[in-house]
Amino acid sequence: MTLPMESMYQQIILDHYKHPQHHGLPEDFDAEVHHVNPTCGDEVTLRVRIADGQIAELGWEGEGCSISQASTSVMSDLVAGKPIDDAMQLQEKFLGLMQSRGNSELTEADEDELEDAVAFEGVSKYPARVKCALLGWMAMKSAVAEAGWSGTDVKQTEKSGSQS
Amino acid sequence: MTLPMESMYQQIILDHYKHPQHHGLPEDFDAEVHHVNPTCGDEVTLRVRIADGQIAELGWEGEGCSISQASTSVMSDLVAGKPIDDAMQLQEKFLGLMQSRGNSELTEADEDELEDAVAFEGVSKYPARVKCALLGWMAMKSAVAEAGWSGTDVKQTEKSGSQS
Amino acid sequence: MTLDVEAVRKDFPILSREVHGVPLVYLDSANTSQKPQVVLDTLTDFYAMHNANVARAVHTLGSEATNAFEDARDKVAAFINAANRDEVVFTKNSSEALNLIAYSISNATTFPGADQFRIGPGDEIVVTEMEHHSNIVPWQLLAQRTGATFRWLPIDDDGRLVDSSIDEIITERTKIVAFVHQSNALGTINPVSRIVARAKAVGALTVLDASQSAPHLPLDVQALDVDFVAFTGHKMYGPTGVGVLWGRYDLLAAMPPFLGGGEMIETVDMTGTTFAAPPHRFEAGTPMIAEAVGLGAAIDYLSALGMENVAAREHELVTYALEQLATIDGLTIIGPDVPVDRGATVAFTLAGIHPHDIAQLLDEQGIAVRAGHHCARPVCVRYGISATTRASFGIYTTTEEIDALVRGVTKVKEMFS
Amino acid sequence: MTLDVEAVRKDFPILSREVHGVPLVYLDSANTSQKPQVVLDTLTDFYAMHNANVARAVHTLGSEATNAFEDARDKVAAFINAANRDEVVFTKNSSEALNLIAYSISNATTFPGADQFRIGPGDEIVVTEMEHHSNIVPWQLLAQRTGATFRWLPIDDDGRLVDSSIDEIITERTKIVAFVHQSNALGTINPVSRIVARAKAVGALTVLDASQSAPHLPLDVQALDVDFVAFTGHKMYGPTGVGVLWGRYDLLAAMPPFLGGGEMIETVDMTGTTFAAPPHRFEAGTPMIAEAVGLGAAIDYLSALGMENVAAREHELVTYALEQLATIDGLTIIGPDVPVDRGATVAFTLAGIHPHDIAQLLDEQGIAVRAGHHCARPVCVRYGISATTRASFGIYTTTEEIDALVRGVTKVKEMFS
Ligand SMILES: Cc1ncc(COP(=O)(O)O)c(C=O)c1O
Ligand SMILES: Cc1ncc(COP(=O)(O)O)c(C=O)c1O
Repeated sequence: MTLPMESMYQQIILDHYKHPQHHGLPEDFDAEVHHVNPTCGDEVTLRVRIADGQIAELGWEGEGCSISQASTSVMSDLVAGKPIDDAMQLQEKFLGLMQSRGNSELTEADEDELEDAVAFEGVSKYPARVKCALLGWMAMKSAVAEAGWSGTDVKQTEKSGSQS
Repeated sequence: MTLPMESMYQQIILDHYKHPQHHGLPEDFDAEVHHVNPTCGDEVTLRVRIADGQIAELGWEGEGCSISQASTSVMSDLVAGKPIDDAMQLQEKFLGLMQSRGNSELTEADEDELEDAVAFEGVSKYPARVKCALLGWMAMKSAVAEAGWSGTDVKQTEKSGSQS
Repeated sequence: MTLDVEAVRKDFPILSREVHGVPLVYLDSANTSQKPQVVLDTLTDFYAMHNANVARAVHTLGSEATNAFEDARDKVAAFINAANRDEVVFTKNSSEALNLIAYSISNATTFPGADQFRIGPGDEIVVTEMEHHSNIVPWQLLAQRTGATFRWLPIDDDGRLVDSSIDEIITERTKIVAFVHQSNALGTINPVSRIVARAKAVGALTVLDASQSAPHLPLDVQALDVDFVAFTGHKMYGPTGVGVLWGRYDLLAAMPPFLGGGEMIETVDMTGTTFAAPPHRFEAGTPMIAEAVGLGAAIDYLSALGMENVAAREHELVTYALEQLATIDGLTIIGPDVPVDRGATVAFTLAGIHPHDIAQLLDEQGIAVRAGHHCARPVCVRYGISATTRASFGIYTTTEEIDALVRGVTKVKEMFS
Repeated sequence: MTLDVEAVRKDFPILSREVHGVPLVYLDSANTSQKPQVVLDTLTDFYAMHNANVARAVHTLGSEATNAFEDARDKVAAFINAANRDEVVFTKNSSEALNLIAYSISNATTFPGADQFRIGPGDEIVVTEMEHHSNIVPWQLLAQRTGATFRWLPIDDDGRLVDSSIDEIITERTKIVAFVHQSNALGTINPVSRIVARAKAVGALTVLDASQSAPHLPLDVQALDVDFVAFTGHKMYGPTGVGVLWGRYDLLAAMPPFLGGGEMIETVDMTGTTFAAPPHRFEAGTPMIAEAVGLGAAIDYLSALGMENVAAREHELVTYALEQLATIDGLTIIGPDVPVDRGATVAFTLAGIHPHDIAQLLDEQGIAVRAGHHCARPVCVRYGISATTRASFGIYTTTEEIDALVRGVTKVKEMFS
């Protein structure tokens, strides 16, 4: 099937959907969260273990559309093993991308940092799908918070995401 | 002052306003009613005396715009001394005229019957003013009913007048 | 007479649009319909030539605007065969119409002289499991406000009401039965007379949610014999921002007011207020004037087509769509899978592929369908699914568009295989 | 920068209309304003190119419609300097916005966790004697539902609030103070900071009815320091059928829902429902999509003119009008007769001639003004009159039109003499 050039379904997304990374729930964890996107029923259960200010381990299980599942997979790849501060910065950046309504202006540096997550740029044009792409990222953020991290350097911006 | 040909303010109306007929409340009466047009504050107090199925006597006092006062005056001239049934038929006819939204199709016979009341035809184009023109007529109808007349040959149509 | 679909399509400017470089195939009319040019022209003409506030003004524009607005009320009344134009209340949408009844009923608790509408603990409100959220939540909230009990008629595996439940659930305790005429999630057309007969037998008020039937079937409120009917302009080729509550005059005339404000009063005093007769009692503030006038134009448009013809045409479409979709392996219809007592709205699932992905990939082929729970989440819960994909048709839908849908779904399957 | 009125007038198609064979002089903008061409074009473009339901759709049109609708919310938020776009709730008009607050507060009585909003016997709701019915009746009905007491700040002979009453009437018992920013009946602009300071001192919520100020003054909800603000699209050069409730986010987030239905929920279950965050919690059903988008266009239009310039221009107009009307013998201004803390709305009586006759005869000369109690009947009661004639101005009003009014009134006097 040939899709428009600007298809939301980049090959990277389909690959992650078919071969999700960090899939499965680790036995050893500091926090588990279960997030649901009430408007479409997407679900993710996610566990993290924190050590030395880092996300030492992260795993998840979920159900839902390819966007939510692939995005969770991409997120896992990006933040597992990273310092929490970096993970939160990435989360911020991804949130910004999703809220851009198709008008993001990613610098080359941003693209380098976001890696595969850049593939979700097209989602930002579809307000109804933004929550799908954010599901895993929000779960990760909550899990880290629940595990005891209380960084304050990253400002609260979820509110403004409620339009979708 | 020159007014458009189709002015609502026909000379007849101004004449009745300046020289109201049957003005004043008779001492001897069977029923008195007080009607108010809540949207514009027009008021009329009206007394009737019924005898032999006729409106033997009718008088009124009021306050309000020239349309409400002149219409009450015209109505008084038309129905005083008439058989109740005729008065009710006239009331029906005038109500129909007022509800015509400027599209009345009066026959010559109608015009003969309605006499000066035909001058109010222009009012029907102004929904907000229709109630002014009807105030005295509605008061007359209530007063007659209160005085004990219970004719049933004239169908209830006030409901459909509530649009204005 | 049959519908000339090609002529109809020419009346809808948006249908000549392309999305993603391909012509638009709009199969989401149950969500909102598109608008014919005459509705747009009516709005523009109203604002450019006759705009004024209604009822309050004595000047020419005010009279023209009032006449246009009240003419729209006449058109609605004729369209649904109301006995009396004053039974037609303009609201902002169906949801407000349904909430209006629910709030008027709880207001009866403290409103002098409205005893006949009071409900409380021990009383029951009955809906169905296939309702739109707009015909669930207002009643749940009413139950919360009054202490009454909220109950519902269950649905069976085919997407129909469980017939035996009608007599079981609707009992002497039932005060209100609120149900959908045609389900937006399943396409099911409910047995109105069966339910109304039972409700009348127990003395309950009946509220019909006609949001999905008004655009598609001839609607005769007297023949339906219900007490209240709600529907919404934007689904019947009219503007957004306008809906209708129809109610029996004697009920409306006895019901406490809902929203307070300008136009719904008889006289206001700092120490107490009296209220206007229906419909104005329920129309607080400046109404959706242009929108009502635009709805009137949409109704004229539909009436010229003839609602019998519209219904016949859409029956053909759904018959064809059910046949064609049945050829797709792994596709399951959610709702009646035969074109009997059902409207032209078809929801389905596809094994292993999430509805959001289906809808999105269809969109990339120019085909607009909806995916989700369609604001009727209990239906999804009932069938143990998180969502469905829904294609819904209207007067401008062609069989070629249904073919495009079938091709599109087949392509999506290939992509995810 | 001053307003180029001639350029503005060219943007309003209706201003080239004639009535009764003479050019229209529209002096009824406080009732409803006229609409610039850009608002009409925005509506047409939306319906003809981007129409779809919002929030629910994953397809292209749905995304375009949602973005357009949410952009309108951003525009409103910026226009009133809201701290957060999610503080902007779309309603059908001001009246619904005010009722929304009143119903949310009575819903707190039975809504779990909403104790902070509960009111009952012994509590007081305070309005002013110059309120529009839409800011009186919702509170009278709330008092009826909850048993709270309804009170008001009186007005003096000049059409201003009696200053001493502010401290007397607003007391520790007061839970809500609802008042108008600019009176539609008198033109008075109220001392917001004075009232808010007192309300805050006693811990009462403040509700500002900005229906008549939003179109005419720069509005900064943070500087005004109130809790809620209501205004309406049709008076600010936007479409009918759309209004705005602005509220502080923390309050909106804690308040019980009002209308129930689609879009205002988080998740619906037959056995219980949870609600979305603001603003969606308060936007049940399909919103007035095109109308909000049209309001956005009106706001862009106003912002391009500059609200400071609009206010300055209208101040000139009212100064001129008060001067000119003062030359007519027998004419009494109802409201402040000096151009201080007042907007460009002038009500008057003429000895011996009923306002309806004045307005009607002005109409026959092409001049549209309003006559009546202007949905603020207590003002008429206060001054012992049944009605006034009211001329109200907007961005397109000229001093020549005020001259025409003065000539017109003079002619009416002659006719009745
Ligand atoms: C001061 C004031 N408040 C409230 C309203 C009500 O606005 P709406 O009729 O749009 O609800 C109006 C105008 O009608 C008004 O002038
Ligand atoms: C069956 C049904 N009822 C009620 C509604 C609510 O209509 P609205 O959103 O216009 O209030 C809808 C559509 O959204 C519907 O399909």
